[in-house]
Amino acid sequence: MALTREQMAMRVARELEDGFYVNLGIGIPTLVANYVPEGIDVMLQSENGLLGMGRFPTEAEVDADMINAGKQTVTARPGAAIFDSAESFAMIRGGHVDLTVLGAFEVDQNGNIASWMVPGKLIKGMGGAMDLVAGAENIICTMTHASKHGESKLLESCNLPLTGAGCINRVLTDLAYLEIHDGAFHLKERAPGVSVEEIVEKTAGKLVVPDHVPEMTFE
Amino acid sequence: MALTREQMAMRVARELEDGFYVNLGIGIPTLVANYVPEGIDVMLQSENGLLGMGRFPTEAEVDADMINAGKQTVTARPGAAIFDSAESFAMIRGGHVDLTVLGAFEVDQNGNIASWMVPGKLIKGMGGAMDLVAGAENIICTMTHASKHGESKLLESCNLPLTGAGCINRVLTDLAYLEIHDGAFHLKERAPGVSVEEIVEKTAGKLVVPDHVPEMTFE
Amino acid sequence: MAGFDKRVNSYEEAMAGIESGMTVVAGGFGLCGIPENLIAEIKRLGAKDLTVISNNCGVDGFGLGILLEDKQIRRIYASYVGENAMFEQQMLNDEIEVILTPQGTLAEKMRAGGAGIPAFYTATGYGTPIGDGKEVREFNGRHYILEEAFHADFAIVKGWKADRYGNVIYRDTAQNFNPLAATCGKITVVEVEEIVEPGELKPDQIHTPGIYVDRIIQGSFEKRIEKRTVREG
Amino acid sequence: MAGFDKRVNSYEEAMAGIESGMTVVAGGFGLCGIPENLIAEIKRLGAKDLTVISNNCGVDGFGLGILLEDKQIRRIYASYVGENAMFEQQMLNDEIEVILTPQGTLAEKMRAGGAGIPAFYTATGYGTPIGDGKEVREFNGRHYILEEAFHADFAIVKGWKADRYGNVIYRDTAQNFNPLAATCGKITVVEVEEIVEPGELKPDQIHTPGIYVDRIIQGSFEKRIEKRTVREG
Repeated sequence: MALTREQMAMRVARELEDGFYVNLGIGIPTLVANYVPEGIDVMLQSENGLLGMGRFPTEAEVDADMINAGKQTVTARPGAAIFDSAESFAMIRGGHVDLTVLGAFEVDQNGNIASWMVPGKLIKGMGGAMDLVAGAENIICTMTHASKHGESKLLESCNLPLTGAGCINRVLTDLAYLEIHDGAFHLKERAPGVSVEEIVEKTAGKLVVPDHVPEMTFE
Repeated sequence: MALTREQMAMRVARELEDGFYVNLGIGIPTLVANYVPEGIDVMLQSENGLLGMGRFPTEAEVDADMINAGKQTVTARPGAAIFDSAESFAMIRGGHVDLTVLGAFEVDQNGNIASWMVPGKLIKGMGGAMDLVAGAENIICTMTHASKHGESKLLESCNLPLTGAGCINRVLTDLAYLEIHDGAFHLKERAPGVSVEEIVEKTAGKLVVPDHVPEMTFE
Repeated sequence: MAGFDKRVNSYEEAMAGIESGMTVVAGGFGLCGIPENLIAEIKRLGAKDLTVISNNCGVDGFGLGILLEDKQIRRIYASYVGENAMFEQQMLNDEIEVILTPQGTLAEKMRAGGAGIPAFYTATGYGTPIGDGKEVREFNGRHYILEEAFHADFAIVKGWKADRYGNVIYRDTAQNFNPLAATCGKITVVEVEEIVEPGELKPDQIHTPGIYVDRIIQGSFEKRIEKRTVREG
Repeated sequence: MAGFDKRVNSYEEAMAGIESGMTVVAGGFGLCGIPENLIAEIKRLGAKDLTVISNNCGVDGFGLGILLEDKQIRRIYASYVGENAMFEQQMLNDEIEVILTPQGTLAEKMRAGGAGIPAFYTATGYGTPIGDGKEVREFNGRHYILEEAFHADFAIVKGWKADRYGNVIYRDTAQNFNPLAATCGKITVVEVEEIVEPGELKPDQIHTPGIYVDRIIQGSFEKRIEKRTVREG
């Protein structure tokens, strides 16, 4: 069975380490915050200028001056820092964020990512995504493995205009967890009940499959 | 009579305008602060990160954390701002300082300035001088017109290594006030009792002398 | 003290000198920390053919979105412009030119403009359409593209508190692009919620030193919230 | 919470890992805001052949000057080094290499290193010996030179207050180069006068966000004054 959005978030959350500064993109990445493992503390960076994003506010706490990069009202946790956009991207561009999680339309075997525009469709902009992928050493892409029509999104070479070149090293899809290096996807784990054959079939890029591919487990 | 250091400072101070942000170098430029004309308020920028430098502290006010670019203990005036060195030079480099006053060994008819090193002598460094001359639109050099041996310091072309190229447009010496443009010094005023002939003799660079050269007056 | 008293008494005075064809850089992220009254004044004054530099372009009927109603914006540099039906329409009709600029690059280009840095290298956008036509250079085995600084005729900024010298502090995430926009305008106008006496703001806690600021005005603000998201109290 | 608790219990722990041949960037201007105990610990640990990036090099017997006594510094990037007899001697003997760097360029190179900007253009130094061998480029009719970013193995920083997450504020002009140095070290060590609880520092008033900081230690400071200048009280 393909992973649910929640399971994808749970799986990504296992990559968190105690003391990580983490930037979570919109969508599934945002859900990761709900599954931070016990005993681990991470600090969430929001690129509009907040390090140490807290919970959503109560009705009484809502403050128009306190939002996250998704423009949602949020709170700051004790020990948070707030700064301007140049400082925020200095952190990001300078490689100080330990882990970035973001969605993608396509990734390819060389670590290229396309996530911001589909030609012919209206282009709304890249926001901070290009800065994030160019700045982080450590990025996990979350995405569906293939389109609704079964077309692979893990490609030999991205078809869509890139968000960043050669910058993605890990991908979590609804079917598998993979690493990217040496010009290939390396299959590391598969979703519960998903066969290696299905993954092979739905991966258009070069895929390296080890003898044993462990199945993810969820409680 | 050549101007005294105090008279040089007084003359420079007449170039101040109400609301000017001003950076004063070490030496005679520092004295300018003592002669700010009545009814005019200027804000002194100190490049170590202080905008709105105040008076020297009393014995009781002395604070090791509050110094100026000359490393002297100072105070901040009400409404001062304090910031880091990158911000301080962003202001300077970005052309936000209205007037910079600094000393020089030599200037030339093309607005080049040499003020930081004499080959063969020990080089102590340029501090912020290169940033200041490259950043300000409006610089006044204060200097003696000639060396003790009578050698002109207002040259056709600087002999010493430059601090900045083509950046000086006004010079106040102990003998004269001059502007620099179009590849020449333009004599604007002379010190009380100093003859045009003496200035001509002591200026090695191209000098444009108008028919009438007013004499400076000091109360 | 007149020389450093930057207060103006009306929004008309605050935006005096804005003309058609000018470039305006604006602070704000989404609808957070936007100079909403200064924008409204630009609408009222009717300057057209503007080039706007701002992370977003407001929403229909609020923020920079209101400048679309009379087609006052000819060109915009922004990282994300997708909250606005009128904007989409004008973009599709080619009535507005959009130069999409990565958010961090946008911020850094504003800072560079204020700081006298004409250009800088960044990895952001290398290998993407954003890098097309830009110089590429390698440093330590990595590729970077050259980005040039922004300069604007007017900077419009929303602060929290300011003194009359133009020293400004921002509140929480309403800071965002505001201090950067403040540095790169020929004329920088800041509207704030409160004007305090010089000395009330602690010198080492000021976000925007007054040297960047030309005009200060105290206003009242709607502070519209784009995505009110709450948890159970 | 262990993950973000950056406090260490001794100066030995604070400077653990410093080795001969490393590059150290230090905050401070003259003797103001210098990480005096971290410098003393480098002396005690005896690492040699260091490259130091700092605006100044202390004085005889205090600040970075004490690292000259055992010839621990091989190379220094600084804007002004003239307060120190031992320094002059070592410079004349060619025992120390001095790369004079304009003060603003020095600050910007630190910031660039922390911010992932590999290089930037500046007018500072164009046409002077500082520009020799550097690329010159014209933007809008003016000449600029290309300057590359600084990176250091260790950054040593003096703050005023910090929380255990490493959020730091500086006091008055002791700020100077400290927040910039803090961004460009692989390991950034901050010594402060007081460690407070997370939440005690107002988030929008923090100068150095904890993300840049690896180790925090509370110390006591001599804060020597270089030029005590007073007026009649």
